[in-house]
Amino acid sequence: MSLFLEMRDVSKTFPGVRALNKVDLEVRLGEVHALAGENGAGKSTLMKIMTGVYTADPGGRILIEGEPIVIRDAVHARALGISIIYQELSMVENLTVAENIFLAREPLRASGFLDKARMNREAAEVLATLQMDVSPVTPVAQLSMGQKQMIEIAKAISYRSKIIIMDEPTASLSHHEAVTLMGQIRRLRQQGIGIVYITHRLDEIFEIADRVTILRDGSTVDSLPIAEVTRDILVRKMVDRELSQLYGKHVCHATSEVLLDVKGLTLDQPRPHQAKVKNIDFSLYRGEVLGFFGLIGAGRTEIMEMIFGMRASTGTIAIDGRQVAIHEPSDAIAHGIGFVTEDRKGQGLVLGMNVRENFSLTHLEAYSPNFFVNRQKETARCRDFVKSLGIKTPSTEQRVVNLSGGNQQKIVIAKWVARSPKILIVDEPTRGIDIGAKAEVHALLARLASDGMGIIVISSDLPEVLAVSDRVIVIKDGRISQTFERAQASQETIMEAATA
Amino acid sequence: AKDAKDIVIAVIPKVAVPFFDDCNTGAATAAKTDGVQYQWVVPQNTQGSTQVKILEDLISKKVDGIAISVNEPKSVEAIIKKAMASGIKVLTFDSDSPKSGRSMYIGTSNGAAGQTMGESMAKAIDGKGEVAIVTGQLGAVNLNERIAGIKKALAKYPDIKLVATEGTEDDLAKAVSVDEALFRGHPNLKGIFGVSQVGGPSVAKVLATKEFGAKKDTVKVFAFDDLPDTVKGVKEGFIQGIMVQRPVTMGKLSVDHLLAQINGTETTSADVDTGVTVVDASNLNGYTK
Amino acid sequence: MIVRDSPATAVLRPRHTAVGGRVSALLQVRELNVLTALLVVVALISFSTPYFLTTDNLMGVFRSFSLIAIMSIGMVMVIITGGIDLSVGSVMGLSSLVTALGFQSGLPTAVCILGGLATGLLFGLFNGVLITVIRLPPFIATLGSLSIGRGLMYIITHGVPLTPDTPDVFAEIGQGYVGLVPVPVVIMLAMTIVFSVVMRKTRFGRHVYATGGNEMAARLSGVKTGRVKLLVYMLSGLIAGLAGIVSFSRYLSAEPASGFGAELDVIAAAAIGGASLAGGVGSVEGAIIGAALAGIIANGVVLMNINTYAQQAITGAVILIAVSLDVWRSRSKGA
Amino acid sequence: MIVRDSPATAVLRPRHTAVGGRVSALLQVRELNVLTALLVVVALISFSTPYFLTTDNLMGVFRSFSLIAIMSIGMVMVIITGGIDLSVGSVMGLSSLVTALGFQSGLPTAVCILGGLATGLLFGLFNGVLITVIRLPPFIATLGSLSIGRGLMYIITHGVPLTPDTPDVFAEIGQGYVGLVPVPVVIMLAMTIVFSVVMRKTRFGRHVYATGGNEMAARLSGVKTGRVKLLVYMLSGLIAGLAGIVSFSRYLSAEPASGFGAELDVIAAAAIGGASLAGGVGSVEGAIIGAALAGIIANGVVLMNINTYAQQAITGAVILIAVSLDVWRSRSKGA
Ligand SMILES: Nc1ncnc2c1ncn2[C@@H]1O[C@H](COP(=O)(O)OP(=O)(O)OP(=O)(O)O)[C@@H](O)[C@H]1O
Ligand SMILES: Nc1ncnc2c1ncn2[C@@H]1O[C@H](COP(=O)(O)OP(=O)(O)OP(=O)(O)O)[C@@H](O)[C@H]1O
Ligand SMILES: [Mg+2]
Ligand SMILES: [Mg+2]
Repeated sequence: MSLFLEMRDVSKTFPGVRALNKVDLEVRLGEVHALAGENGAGKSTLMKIMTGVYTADPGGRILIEGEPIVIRDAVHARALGISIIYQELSMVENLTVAENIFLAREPLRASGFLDKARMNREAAEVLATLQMDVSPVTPVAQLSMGQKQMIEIAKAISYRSKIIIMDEPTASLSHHEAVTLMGQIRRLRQQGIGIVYITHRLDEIFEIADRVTILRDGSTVDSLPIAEVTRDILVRKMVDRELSQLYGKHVCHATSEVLLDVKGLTLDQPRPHQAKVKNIDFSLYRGEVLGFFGLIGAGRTEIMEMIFGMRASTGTIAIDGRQVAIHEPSDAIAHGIGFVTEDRKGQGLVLGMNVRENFSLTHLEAYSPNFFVNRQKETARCRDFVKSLGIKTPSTEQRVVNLSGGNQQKIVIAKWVARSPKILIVDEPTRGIDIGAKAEVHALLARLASDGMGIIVISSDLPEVLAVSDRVIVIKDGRISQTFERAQASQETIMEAATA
Repeated sequence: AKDAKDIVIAVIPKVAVPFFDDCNTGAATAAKTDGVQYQWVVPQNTQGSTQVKILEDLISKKVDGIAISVNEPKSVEAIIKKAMASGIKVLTFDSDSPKSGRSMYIGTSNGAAGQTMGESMAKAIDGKGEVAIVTGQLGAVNLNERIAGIKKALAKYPDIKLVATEGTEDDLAKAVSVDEALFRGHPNLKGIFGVSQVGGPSVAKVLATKEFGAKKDTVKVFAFDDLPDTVKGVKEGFIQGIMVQRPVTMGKLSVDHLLAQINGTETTSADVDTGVTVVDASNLNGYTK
Repeated sequence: MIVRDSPATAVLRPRHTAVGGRVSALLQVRELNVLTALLVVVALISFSTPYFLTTDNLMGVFRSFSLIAIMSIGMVMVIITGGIDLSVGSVMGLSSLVTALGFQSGLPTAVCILGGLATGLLFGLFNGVLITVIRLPPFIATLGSLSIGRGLMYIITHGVPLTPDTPDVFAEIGQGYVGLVPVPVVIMLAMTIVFSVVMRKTRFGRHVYATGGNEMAARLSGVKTGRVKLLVYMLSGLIAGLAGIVSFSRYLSAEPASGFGAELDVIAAAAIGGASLAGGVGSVEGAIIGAALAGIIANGVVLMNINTYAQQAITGAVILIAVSLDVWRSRSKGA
Repeated sequence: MIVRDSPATAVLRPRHTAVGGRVSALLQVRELNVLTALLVVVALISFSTPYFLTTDNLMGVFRSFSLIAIMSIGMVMVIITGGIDLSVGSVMGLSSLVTALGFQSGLPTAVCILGGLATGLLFGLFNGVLITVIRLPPFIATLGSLSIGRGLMYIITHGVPLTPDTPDVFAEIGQGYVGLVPVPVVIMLAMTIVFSVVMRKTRFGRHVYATGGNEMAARLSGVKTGRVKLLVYMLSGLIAGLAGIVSFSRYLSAEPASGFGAELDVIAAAAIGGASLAGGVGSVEGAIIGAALAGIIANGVVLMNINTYAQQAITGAVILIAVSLDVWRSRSKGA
């Protein structure tokens, strides 16, 4: 396990933010090196410096095999043997899966023209190693978040680099894909490839990592072989304070009053018999937290998109016992539904706007009884949420593009919670959120439920679903496969229902 | 010979401006009197190529006669020759393409009209002082001929200094801005030539404002074309004279001559000069177009 | 290495950093830079000709670019939503024609004005419906309206300007003064203030920015993005209609060619003032400054007696230089 | 209910679904639809006038729109990268002028032609550098070149068209025939095939689409997006230069106003043919079909003796209807 890359005294300052402060990191070949830290600790920033996307402040050094080097850009980094899966997906949506994987290194025929056949064939091979059932000629725009994430992984692996950086690769994946990924990582390690692995799922660190480096507020706290750390040590080093029990004791607040009643919900498309999601019936009670579980692509998101008016559907939706017509998200919102979408970049945030503007977009009326927006009230409320959710930002005027992934996710949650809808749908709500904040989000959901809100939680993180839900609905191939009361739900029974 | 009602005559102006609307009136009336079919095809811009396309379309349609006011003489030469060769009678009016082999040209000489304009100005300002030209589209051939005529006339008056020539894209709003800037940049300006249709109205409007009102007595203005606003400018004393060509006459003569050529009654054609009238306060009510 | 104006870029480099001082509190860095470019141009022209910095000339210049500036207010809102309105010039011309037709048929002044405004609003509505209901791309929808509007003008006028008699009070709109300031300039300033406040301080303004910044995210947050877009096109049409009335009142002649090609000037004003055609970015003040820059250069080249044939090339070059400086400054600051 | 052209939308609905048959293997649905619209227009015109469907007329029409079509090939590539090139009309005019100047100074034909092409390439390079190095927004950069190009023409010609004598062989480019087909049409077809293949079958083509689809992602994957953009602007300039040479050869007169306003026609052709100004979407064949649609309508109006004052309004309306049908069809299919 030879030392390949070293970072020494690396710092990075953004206007108003010191993201990294003299960080050291050593990456060895044939080793899985986990990087842990709270949201905004500087993990992604460090990786972007390693791949030439950012330039570090003067004073820091990067050495490859002992030689100092200046990494110019992503292409240069790749030439040096470093490839990365970014935390935020970066796919060209109008190109196909194969074209994305082979972008900028397309196989050519002797004539100089593209060798599409070969490209598709090789892409299919890469996809097969990840057990992905996606045609290489599918436009990426048609894939779900999880599928796109897998394509990113496939692409990074296919570069045959010496080091592969994975920035929260499993955030959008369900257990099944995560397991496949772990297998791949082991295989890569065996081939002598070094992996830098960033995740907020601590179990994964213990499952796969050989070594862990912990960042806090932009500084290295420690770097240890995995054998020397326990979960408690790790968490303490990350957050520097006592954490309440991760999954607090569950209290059920569900009443018998039906809040949302869905009957025969079916995707409306020209060829109805081919509709992927069909005949969904379920009820949500006031004060209930209803979990939705399923494998990637099972159709959970599509169900919620129909309820929220993003997709045309047939069937009936009743709220508070009255049937409602929902054609547009604004209709759903008017009927008291809120939706924390899984794709924060594409659907959740206006990246160019600041924290305050994104926060208030769902409930601007609250600050503008007439035409004008009361900026003081808006800022004050936003500050409250920034504080209570621990959103790390220099001010409410910071543009959200400049925030770390986890902090962006918290804003998406905040903007809906602040509206206090009757029904809150959260799709992968803790995607990219650190362990401390995750507990806070769970506590928040419980609190909202106790106040009488009905909450639907979609999560691919099975322990999370089990921890927060009063009831769990399992979706398989676009239908409800089974519904579990909390008492009957266990990892095994649910997995069984999702896969069998 | 064909029946009159089967004969199709097409007339192509340069572009949609009042002058050609008068031509249309003259030509349409003549066509009605003569009982022939009549088509008025207005190009959407002043580029030579646009007229070439229209000529091609008309050849495809096999019309019998075409009268055209040419935007750019050279570019239509080949296509007019082709039309003539395929048996279509072609003549030019208002603006000529001498080498195109067209049967005849009906109109005025823009150069001569410009010269008349220059002479009139020289007389009005007693042969000395600063003058400026306000034109329309910078590339327009007829306007350039008028400007050349003016310069030729002014060459005889060493004390007259042409201080500026400004384009306006034939846009009234731009013309007004340009006029204002001219008056400010050249406080001693004695005369303005409005060689395109916006020249007269724009200067009249500027001189009617409080700010430039005092210049009404010191600045002499000559313009082209009898737009209502230009005529009004003469009435109100802002404009000293308008060069008026005879568009209605041109339209009428074009149709008449084409018909005669089609019917074979006119075998040799000679150019027709329709002349220019200088319209001023004295003859404002009694000139023919 | 880094691209302008793509949201992804912004991840790498913030473009609007705060700068001290009062003015900057009001204007973003981007506008400040164009303003600097404008002041440099003004200084250069003033040095080369004594006629420039006179109240009369300045007021004249302001009045000259006021029509473009007024229309650029509607345009910048459209552009911020990520759209474009190519029909403004055409709508301005048609509105001035409709007003003139009103006077020609002897209708009362108020009715004629309403007619002009209604024309603008109708075209805006037409654009908006094509874009939000039929879902045509804005470029094609408004290009269609441009052709239809201009075609209607030719059909109505046959190329002959309409110059009906009008009451003196009507002429005040385009030709009158409030103190030393021409009425069109007053209208421009009033509109600037009103729409600047609308864009900065109201819910509607926020929704316009959100729609252009990320339409999907805005819609999922409950913003009726279709309605927002419909509204900005209607506003743009209405404002172009207003410009048409001011134009007719100023020249008392409805020209068939009036407003021809103005769309490019209007879009350029917004773009020079910092609006990004990708949407989400831009400001009303910026657009006005952009219109002023172009207008002042046009005045300067005539005052400085630059050869008329060279004027267009010089105008183009000066604008390129001005905006390049602006881009260069905000880059070196933001980096 | 769902927005067009935003990548986020595409998540919800695939826009290009495959359709059976041979043609569709070559053309995407979007182009097929515009082609249908085109055929309907052709059918309507053929029924109303016997002069339309004659070889002479058809070849004439093809030749008429060939210049716009040729330039639309360069434009569509620029648009696919997410840019725009407003300077094409101006560059075409200037190139035709430079060619004419060459003949006037008695240079050999080959040199004159090279001069015209070089002019186009130089302007393209200028645009590309402004956009990729100085990072001006494409709209402003190419608007500046438009002004500079047109200004240069006025400075050189003083508004007088240049009509030098040219050897007969040169006139063949614009006026000659290959069999029954005019040479400009042959050039158009050859260019269409070449660039269609380039866009579909080469790495460069992929990179053009990738740059427009997500510039940041493309760059991070190793696409030299700056170079791609520089290249498409240079190509667009070069192609406009070629159009200028064809134009001069056809009319043997280099007019100062030549190409004036052509940019809107060229952009419209690309947009009607399915290119999205947001980038990432479009095709060469689509642009040619778009140019044909506008060209055929103009011809039909003259042949059918429709009031020419109404031509513009009719063209606008027909294009709106055609594209609406197209959008409506691809929506009902894709949903
Ligand atoms: N472009 C930027 N401009 C300003 N601040 C930035 C920028 N990028 C990152 N930051 C700040 O730097 C800090 C570190 O961010 P980074 O994205 O590295 O965190 P992270 O450890 O990856 O967090 P997460 O777990 O949420 O992904 C954060 O406070 C963030 O707000
Ligand atoms: N625009 C689209 N066109 C075609 N198929 C789509 C489209 N969007 C999603 N799908 C497919 O629909 C299926 C359901 O996707 P959805 O996002 O609803 O699943 P999910 O259960 O939420 O899973 P996850 O989000 O974990 O991937 C997936 O197989 C996905 O590939
Ligand atoms: Mg991160
Ligand atoms: Mg999902």
